[in-house]
Order: sequence, then structure tokens, then C-alpha cells
Amino acid sequence: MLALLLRDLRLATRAGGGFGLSLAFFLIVTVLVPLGVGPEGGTLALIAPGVLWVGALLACLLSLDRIFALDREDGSLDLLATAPLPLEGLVTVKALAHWLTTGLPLTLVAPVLAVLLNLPPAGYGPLTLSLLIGTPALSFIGAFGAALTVGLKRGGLLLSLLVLPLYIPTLIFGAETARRGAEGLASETPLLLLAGITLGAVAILPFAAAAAIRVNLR
Amino acid sequence: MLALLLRDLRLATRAGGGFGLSLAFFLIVTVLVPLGVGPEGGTLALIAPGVLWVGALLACLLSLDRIFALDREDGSLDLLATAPLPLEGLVTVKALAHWLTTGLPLTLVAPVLAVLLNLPPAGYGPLTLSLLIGTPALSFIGAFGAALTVGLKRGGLLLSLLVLPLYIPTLIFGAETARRGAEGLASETPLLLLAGITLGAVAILPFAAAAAIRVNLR
Amino acid sequence: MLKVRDLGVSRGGISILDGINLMLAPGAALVLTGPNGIGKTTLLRTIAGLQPAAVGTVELPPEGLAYAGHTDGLKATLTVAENLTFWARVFGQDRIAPALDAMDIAALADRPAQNLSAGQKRRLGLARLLVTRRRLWLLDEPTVSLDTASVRLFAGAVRSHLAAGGAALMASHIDLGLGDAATTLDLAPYRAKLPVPGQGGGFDEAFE
Amino acid sequence: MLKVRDLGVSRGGISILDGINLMLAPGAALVLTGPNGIGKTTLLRTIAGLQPAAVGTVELPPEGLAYAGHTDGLKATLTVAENLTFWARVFGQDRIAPALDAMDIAALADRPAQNLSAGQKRRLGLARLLVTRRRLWLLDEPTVSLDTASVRLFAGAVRSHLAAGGAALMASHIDLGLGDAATTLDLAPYRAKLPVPGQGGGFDEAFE
Amino acid sequence: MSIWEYANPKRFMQTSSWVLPWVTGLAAMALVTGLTWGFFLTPDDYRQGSTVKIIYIHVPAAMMAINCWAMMLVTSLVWLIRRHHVSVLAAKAAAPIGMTMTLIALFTGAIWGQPMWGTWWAWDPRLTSFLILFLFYLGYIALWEAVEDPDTAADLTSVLCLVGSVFALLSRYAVLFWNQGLHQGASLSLDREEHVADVFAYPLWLTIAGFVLFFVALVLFRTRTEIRARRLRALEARERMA
Amino acid sequence: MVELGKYAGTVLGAYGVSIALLLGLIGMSFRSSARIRRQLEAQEKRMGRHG
Ligand code: HEM
Ligand SMILES: Nc1ncnc2c1ncn2[C@@H]1O[C@H](COP(=O)(O)OP(=O)(O)OP(=O)(O)O)[C@@H](O)[C@H]1O
Ligand SMILES: Nc1ncnc2c1ncn2[C@@H]1O[C@H](COP(=O)(O)OP(=O)(O)OP(=O)(O)O)[C@@H](O)[C@H]1O
Ligand SMILES: [Mg+2]
Ligand SMILES: [Mg+2]
Repeated sequence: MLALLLRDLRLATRAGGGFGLSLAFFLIVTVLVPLGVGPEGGTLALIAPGVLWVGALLACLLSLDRIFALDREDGSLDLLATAPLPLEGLVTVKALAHWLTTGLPLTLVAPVLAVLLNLPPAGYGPLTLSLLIGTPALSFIGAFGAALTVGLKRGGLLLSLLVLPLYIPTLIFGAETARRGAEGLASETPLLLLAGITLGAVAILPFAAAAAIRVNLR
Repeated sequence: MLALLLRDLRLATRAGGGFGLSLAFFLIVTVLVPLGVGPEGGTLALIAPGVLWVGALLACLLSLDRIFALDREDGSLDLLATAPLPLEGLVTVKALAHWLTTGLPLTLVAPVLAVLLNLPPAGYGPLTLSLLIGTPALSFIGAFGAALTVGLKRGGLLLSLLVLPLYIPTLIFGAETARRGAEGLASETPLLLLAGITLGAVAILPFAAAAAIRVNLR
Repeated sequence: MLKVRDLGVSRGGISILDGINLMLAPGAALVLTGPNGIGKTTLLRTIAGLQPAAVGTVELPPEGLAYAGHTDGLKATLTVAENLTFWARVFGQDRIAPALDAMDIAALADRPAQNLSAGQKRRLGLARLLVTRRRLWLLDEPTVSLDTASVRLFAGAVRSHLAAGGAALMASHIDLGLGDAATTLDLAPYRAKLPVPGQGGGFDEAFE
Repeated sequence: MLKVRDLGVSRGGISILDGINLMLAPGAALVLTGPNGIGKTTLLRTIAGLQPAAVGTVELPPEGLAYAGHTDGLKATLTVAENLTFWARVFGQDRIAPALDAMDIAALADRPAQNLSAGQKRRLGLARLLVTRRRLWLLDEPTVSLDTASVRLFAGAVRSHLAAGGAALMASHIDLGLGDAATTLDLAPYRAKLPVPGQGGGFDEAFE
Repeated sequence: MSIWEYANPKRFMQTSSWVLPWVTGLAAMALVTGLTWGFFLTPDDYRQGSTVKIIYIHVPAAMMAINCWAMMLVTSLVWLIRRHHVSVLAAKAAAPIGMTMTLIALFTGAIWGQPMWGTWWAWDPRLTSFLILFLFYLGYIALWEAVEDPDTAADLTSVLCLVGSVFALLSRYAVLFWNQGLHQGASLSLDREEHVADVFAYPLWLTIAGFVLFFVALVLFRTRTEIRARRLRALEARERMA
Repeated sequence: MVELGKYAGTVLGAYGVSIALLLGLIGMSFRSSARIRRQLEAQEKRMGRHG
């Protein structure tokens, strides 16, 4: 298991492995929105928490197909499935590796990008906290979606389509936490709900994902 | 050439081929933004043209890696490169197919999604027109980026990183056209500049892309 | 070690092989042959547990098996040694040097897998088998792309595996150079007949 | 038809084969052999124009050639007939029935390519050659995964191609069943020596 | 003797090894005097107070950020046309320097903006185009990192640099167009060039010269590293073959 | 010491960030230079001066 985690992290940080690229994507989305919406600081501050959450979500989403598809293409997945590892453990490790290389870095840079969107400084804390608690759910839900689509040639966009509805509760509570924080209101309730979603996803989805992989392999 | 165009269109419309998926992605982004930003109609109307343009751009972007990577993986690209087709023609046809399966449908549904974001009705015309004129540039610039990254294992996110800065002028003029249109201002100037970018991209980028493919094949 | 009883396998809901009975004792090797598309790959995947059997049972050694398919499961950006170490760890082993030597790729140990030729990749794929330390091997066309010297290496590896009490089930179109060490089974006679009602396969036999 | 003079080929900036001279007249076939990693694939790709030659020249027939590599260039979701029709059109041809018959895959014509077995895919890849109507064929391990009957089909196709004035350059580790129709060239003697300064390859010969 | 002689790696290593200490020394001198002069010996601006001292870093860094891209464009063209390896390696060596300069201009600008405009960041055209420039540097460097084969990487990044330059110009124009008449804050301080009094101008020129020399020195140094890395690669490959 | 007034934090912050970035860049350059040089020397020693 540890070997698998280390391999995945190493693959991600190798050239072309995708680490840093989802960060870059997050950065770019945050840059594009003002270019599209217009430069007024007031408007931007208003939409900043939402845009940052949507940006983080999309950056996660785009790296989801790496979770299993690469292993499927080069045959590793067949071999791992016949190896002495429980498939549930495999899924958990892969989702964890995804979070470590995507969700965590996104959380860390979010406050910097918040500056670009003129988020009021009071909002930095809640934003970071909501991302820290919410992004693991994105990785685990994503791993489930990736498991569902692993058999398909370039399931990338189908994957997005399947996963996005599942992301909606996380997005709503996450963005709400950040928004209330930015406006100086109490944000405990959505934060608790967000934590609930994450715990639920971590506890249940590896089993569903493992079942989906079993089906897709045959 | 025609055979290639037809094949690409047919592949795109087959199961898992990606047609309709970028549409769905566009739809979902437009749905996510109100969820993240909050439901106030005034704010939404203000940001609608920008969000729609950013959404269309991201939907385009996500389907870019299909342009060459699939053909590279299954060996078709080698075979096409040794076939009696000029590589520049190949690039043009592939970018055209990408536009027909992505940019054009996006343009057609944009007015419908604009309703969801409370865009004032006066803005529908300019929005559609700007997308119609601007999306071909997105496909051709994207084909260039895809050609640069075709040799790389899962260059997907790198591709985004390379292409997004190139998309910025298109986005600015496109969104500006739509925004001015929605506010009832004259929008000819940005529209003309947008058309200029598209023409330039269509005329020049196939050569750069063909050069990049030649380099990547060796 | 491996017991297959009355096995029937299917692809895409259509049963393609039927009534297969196999027994592999320790030290035995069996080569499956048969024309293209008869179902060798499907049979091996079914025995490996990668797809469910349509009918019949498969009995495996308790510690599991090592499977090697048409693709080698190599990561292009990792080096040969890193690839192999990973698989060794997954199977709870740690020494990779003997496997590298056995397949004559020790010289390539620090090369990224993407810079190998087709045959070198295949050899690395076979070295993976050696680090699993499983007693039962399932190999699908193991010698594709190998030159004659490497085929001999491979045959040697299989022989010592058998001598150490292992067993191997292989599919191949070409001679694996195992001589008397292996018996051959032609799958052609097991091609599935048109389905008999109520015998598994399609969705309630398409409602007969 | 094909003239290769003093060709040197390189991978990743390292020259691997050197001093290759080849001539193929119409009706001639040449099989390249040599151990794994000697550079067969690289040589074929260089002759096909997919990568530049380090030194030397390649003269091709004016109408171009047909190349078939390790991968078959098939689209998984298109049917056999659709795949083949596409390649025929690209090469300005339109009839695919003879090629389907020659490779005995007419029965599979309406099957999506993803539902073929390894050998059936390979046969479809070879059928693609037949529809190109090019006189020069470059084939990299064409008989991988083929059963003996299909190898014979393939040999027959090559023979009639030669009889019609075509030529073929192939790389293979196993016997292609062409008998006297083909000559064999072992590439081992052409392995590149340590680079001599000023002879292409590395960046200014790493400045000696 | 033609200038292309220096494109020979051996020649380049020889020449640069004795040029380098001189350039480094000059750069250090110019920077130390310029910055000391600017920081300690100039008065405060009547409006901007002591923040005016930031100009001695901000402006040279912004200039070098642009000039560095221009240099990469030229050296990439030389590679594409004349296939001189040293040229493209110099472009590769320069990119991280350009990116750092862009970052410095952005950070000092942002820090300066806080007291002057009351905000860290505004979507002012100049600021925005620098952000885009940063993205170009990032993409260029990422492409070098991602491609395994060095000659392939050289070709691809050079093409990217060419196309990117065209689009960088376009972006600059687009951004000016986009934010026209929307943002007033910037005009307050950015267009003061004519007003920069001599007391500020002399040390400024000195630091600009210092940044240019520093850039040259660091590019030479890093190019030497890149050339050695290529030789190392070639030797390793040769050893493997033998 | 010069009198920076109420903007001391701003000015020193700007100088600090810039100098940190520059030192970081220089440090990286030296590190990689030293690494490559070491590897190259080891390689040359192993292979004899010209391989
Ligand atoms: C992140 C923010 C900023 C960026 C990216 C930025 C960028 C630039 C650039 C590109 C130049 C031009 C250098 C040249 O023409 O060679 C410049 C000059 C200048 N900037 Fe900034 N700037 C920023 C913020 C600021 C702020 C907040 C101030 C002061 C309140 C400021 C004051 C100046 C001055 C006085 C000059 C020199 C005069 C001139 O060339 O117009 N900048 N900056
Ligand atoms: N990017 C690379 N950099 C350095 N060496 C490489 C690279 N790619 C391949 N090689 C090496 O080039 C040599 C030639 O490979 P090639 O694929 O041409 O061999 P081959 O004769 O086709 O072998 P096989 O019979 O195994 O297919 C091999 O030794 C391989 O390891
Ligand atoms: N999804 C599918 N639906 C229907 N039939 C399929 C599907 N996939 C494969 N087949 C068919 O199943 C049969 C068995 O395929 P399999 O890959 O097991 O053959 P094989 O014996 O390994 O052949 P080869 O020697 O060519 O590798 C083939 O005839 C193939 O066409
Ligand atoms: Mg098979
Ligand atoms: Mg080969």
C-alpha cells in the first residue's frame, strides 16, 4: 500500500506527471474570470469565494482521469487487481495520492489567488479552511467517478459529467462557508455539513469504487 | 481530407466520442457558477457574458487533447504522417472537426444557458455572434497546443497551461463584445478585432502546428 | 495447484469456450494454442479472476497467482529498477537484482521504461513475474517481440520456476522453446456450441 | 525502388545504427533481424520519414510508401469496414472487399474494432496495407499475435504483392513463412561504433 | 571571425569563463552603489513618501522581465534557423530569470499598491499584462520540463516562444482595450515618468544598468550549467553504448 | 539609518521580497551548477577524459 502511495506521488512529480499543473490551471481560471467579467473590484469581491471554489473544483476534476485511466491503459490495473491488495485499499490509496497532489496544494495557494479577486482579507481564513475540509471529498468522489469510467476510451468528459452533480453539495456548503466568512458572518453550520460530506465520502465511496472497477475490468 | 473530416465527426458522435459531452460540461459550469456565487439575479446578469465565455472556453479546452492524442496512441498519427496528405491539411481538418463538434454546438446552446444566468434579452444576439466568430480561433489555437503536447503522456493539463494564455485576447474581445451588447452599447470594434484574431489563427497556426507534430513524431 | 472444472467463458455476453477441464500439478506447464479469436486471452483472464466464469469453477492456490497479459503494466517515466521495485513491494518482496539478471536487463536498470525497445519492455514485463514469487503463472503470449536469445532466457526462467515447484499456464502461437517441459492443449475443440437453453450466457437465453 | 545509402540512425541523440546500404528492386523482399534493441524499429521509422536520418540518404518511390508499425492505428469504436474504408480513402482508393477477403476478416466486417482479439486486430492492420496500393511496404513485426494459418495468409499476401512488382522491407524475430521469396539481413554488424567527432549524433559530439 | 563562432560550445565555455567574473563584478558594483544611493541618499517624494524607494527595484525588474522574453525570442529564432545548440540553451537558462523578474515586478507592485491605491491588486492594464507574461514564462518552462528528448524540447519550446510572442503582443493590446477608461487609479502614479526628478533618476539608471549586467551574468552562468548537463547526458549515453 | 516613516513596512517588505526572490534564484542556479559539475567530473573520471 505504502509502495503504491509512494509510486503514485513519484509519478505525479515526475516530468509530465501533472503535479503543479492543476495548480496552474487553478491560477489560470482565477485569471480568466476577471478578464471575462470585467475589472471592477466590487463585483469581483462579491463573486470571489464562489469563483475560487468552482475553480478548485474544476482543477480537481481535470486531474481525475489520471487516477485510474493511466493504470488501465498500460495494463497495471489488471496486474494490481490480481495482486495481493484489496481493491478497496487500492482505491483509498489512489484517492489519497490524488488529494496530496491536487487538493492540498490548491488549498495552500487559494489565499494568494484570493488577492487577485479582491476578496476581503477577513475571508482568507474561512476560504482556506473550507477548502482544506472539502477537497478530500472531491478526491474521493472523483475516484469513484474515475472507477466508473475507467473502461471507456477517453472517458474524460463523461467523467466530468458524472462527477459534477456529485460535487454539488460539496460546492454549495464549501462556497457558503467561504462566502459567509468573507462577509464576516458565522460559518460553522455549512462547515460542519461540509465535514460530514467528507467523512461520508471517505468512509463509503472506496467500496463503491472498488465494485465499479471489478465490473469494468471484465 | 474529406474522409478524415467524416471519420473525425463520426468518431466524435459514437459512444464515448465526446460530442455532447463538452456541451454538457458547458451546461454544468453555467449551473455551478450560480451555486457557488449565490443566486442574486443582479449579480448574475452582470457576470453572465463573462461566465458564458469562460465556460465555453473551458469546454473547448477540455476536449482539445482529443484532437491528436488519441490518434497518436493508437498509431494512426504515424500512419497519417506517412499517408499522402500534407500535415498542414491534416491539422486544418482536425481543427475544423473539433470546431464542428465543440464550438458550433456551444454557440447554439449559449442563448439558452444565458437565460439561466439572467442575461438581458438584448444580449443574446451579440453573445451568439461573438461565440460564432470567436470559437474557431479557440479550436485552431487549441490544435496548435495539442500538437505541441502530443508526444507527452497525458499532456492534458500541460496543454491547458500552454493554451490558456494564448486564449486571452480571444476571451477579452469575445466577452467584451457580449458585455457591450448586453448593456446596449456599440460592439462593432471588439467584434472586428475578434474576427481578425480568428482569421489570423486560421491562416497561420496550421503551419506552426504541423511543424510541432513533425518534431513530436520523431 | 490449479483446478479448472467444466469452465465456460464468454465475451460481451456470447459464450466462446465451453467444457474446459484443466489440472496443473506443481512442476507442470501447459501451453494453450488455437487460432486467433478462439478465446485464449478470455480464458486466461477468467482464470485470473479478472472476469467471472459463465459456468464452472476455478480453484487457485491460496496465495494467489501472477498474471501477465498483452500489456506489461510499465510506467513510462519510471526507470526499470523503479518499476520492478514497485511490483516487488506490492507482492511483499524486496530483492529485484536476481530478476534483473535472469532477464538480462541489469544494464538497463536506470533507464526510463519509455526508452526501451519493444523486446526490452517485454523482458522487463517478464522480470516482474520473477519478483512476485507466486507459484502459479498465467502468461498471455509471453514471447511476443522477443529475439531468439531472449526466448531462451525466458524458457530457462520457466524451467527453473517449474523445478522449484511452480506451475505455468501460457497462451502462445509460437514455440516457447520449452520442449518436453510443457504439454500443449489446442483450444479449437472447446469452441462453444450454439447455446443450449438454460445454460448461462445471454440474458435468459434471449427468452427462449 | 528503395535506395538507402550510408544511413545512420539515432534515438534520443545517440546514434545506434551506422553505414547501412540497402537496395530494393521491384519484386524483392528483405527481412531485417537482430537482437532486441538493435534498432530495427528506429531504422524503419527513419526510412518511412517519421524521423530524420542522422547521416546518409534515403530514396523512395515517388508515390510514397505504406508503413505499419507496432500499433495498428485502429479506432476502437469504428467497425472493421469503417476503419478500412477510411484508410482506403486517405490513400485515394475505394474498394475494400478484396483486402477483407485476403485477410479472412470479411465475416468480421461489421464488428467494432474493440471487440476483436489480438490476432484479428493485427489482420485488420495488414488488410490496411492492401488497400493503400503503395508499391513499397515497410512492416515492423507484422506477424505478432498471428496464428499459423494467418501467417500463411500474410505470406501469401506478400508474395502476390511482390509478384505484382511491389517490394517489402520487414523487421521480424520469427520466420515469416516467405521461404526463398525474401532475403534476410542481420543488423547486428551495423551497430554504431563509438561516435567519431563530427559525424552527427550528439550535440557537437559533446565538444571534444 | 564571425559571431557564430561563439555558438560552438567549447568556444563559448572558454570565452564565458573569463567574461563572467568581469560582468559579475560590474553587476555587483552597479547594484550596490545604485541601491545604496537610492535607498539611503535620496529624499522622500512629497506625495508617495518613502515608498518611492521601491522604484529602484520595481522598474528595473519590470524592464528585465520584458527584455528577457525578447532575448529568448531572438535566441529561439537563432536555434530554429541556424540550429546552434548554445543559443537555445541560453533561452532555456534565461526563462527562470525572466520569471523571477516578473514575479519581483508583480510583488513590489502589489506591495506598493497597498498604500498608494489602497489595494494589493487591481486589474490595471499594465498589471494584467504582467500576469499574462508570467503565465507565458510558466508554460515555456513547463514545456521544457515535460519533454524528455532535448532537441525535441528545444524545437517545441522555440515554436512556442515564437507563437507566444505574437499572442503576448496581442494580449497587451487587448488588455489596454479592455480596461480603457474603467480604472483611474493607475494614471495617478504610473504615468509620472516625465516627472521623475533627477535625484531619483540617477540612481535609477544605475540600478537599471545593474539589473542588465546581473541578468547577463546569470544567463552566462546558467547557460554554462546547461551545456555541462548536455555533455553529461552525451557521456552517459556513450557509456551505456560501450 | 534612513527615516522611512509610516511606510517602513511597505518599503522594507518590497526590498525583502525582491532580495529573497533574487537570492532564491541565485541559490538555485548555484545548486544545480554544482550538482551538474560534480556529476560531470565523476563521469569524466569514470570514462577517462574523452570517454
Ligand atoms: C503588481 C503591480 C504592478 C506591476 C506588474 C507593475 C508593472 C510595471 C511596469 C511593467 C512598468 C514599466 C517599466 C518600463 O516601462 O520599463 C512599471 C513602471 C512603474 N511603476 Fe509599476 N507596476 C505595478 C504596480 C505599481 C504601483 C502600485 C506603483 C505605484 C504606486 C507603480 C509605480 C510605477 C512607476 C512609478 C513606474 C515607473 C514609471 C513608468 O515607467 O511609467 N507600479 N510598473
Ligand atoms: N528515447 C530514447 N533515448 C535513448 N535510447 C532509446 C530511446 N528510445 C529507444 N532507445 C533505445 O534505442 C534502441 C533501439 O530501439 P528499437 O525500438 O529501434 O529496437 P528494435 O530493434 O526495434 O528492438 P525490438 O526487437 O525489441 O523491437 C534500444 O536499445 C532502445 O533502448
Ligand atoms: N466485447 C466483445 N463482444 C463480443 N465478442 C468479443 C468481444 N471482445 C472480444 N470478442 C471476441 O471474443 C473472441 C475471443 O477473443 P480472445 O481475445 O480471447 O481471443 P484469443 O484466443 O486471445 O485470440 P488471439 O490469438 O488473436 O489473441 C474473439 O473472437 C473476439 O472477436
Ligand atoms: Mg489474445
Ligand atoms: Mg521494435
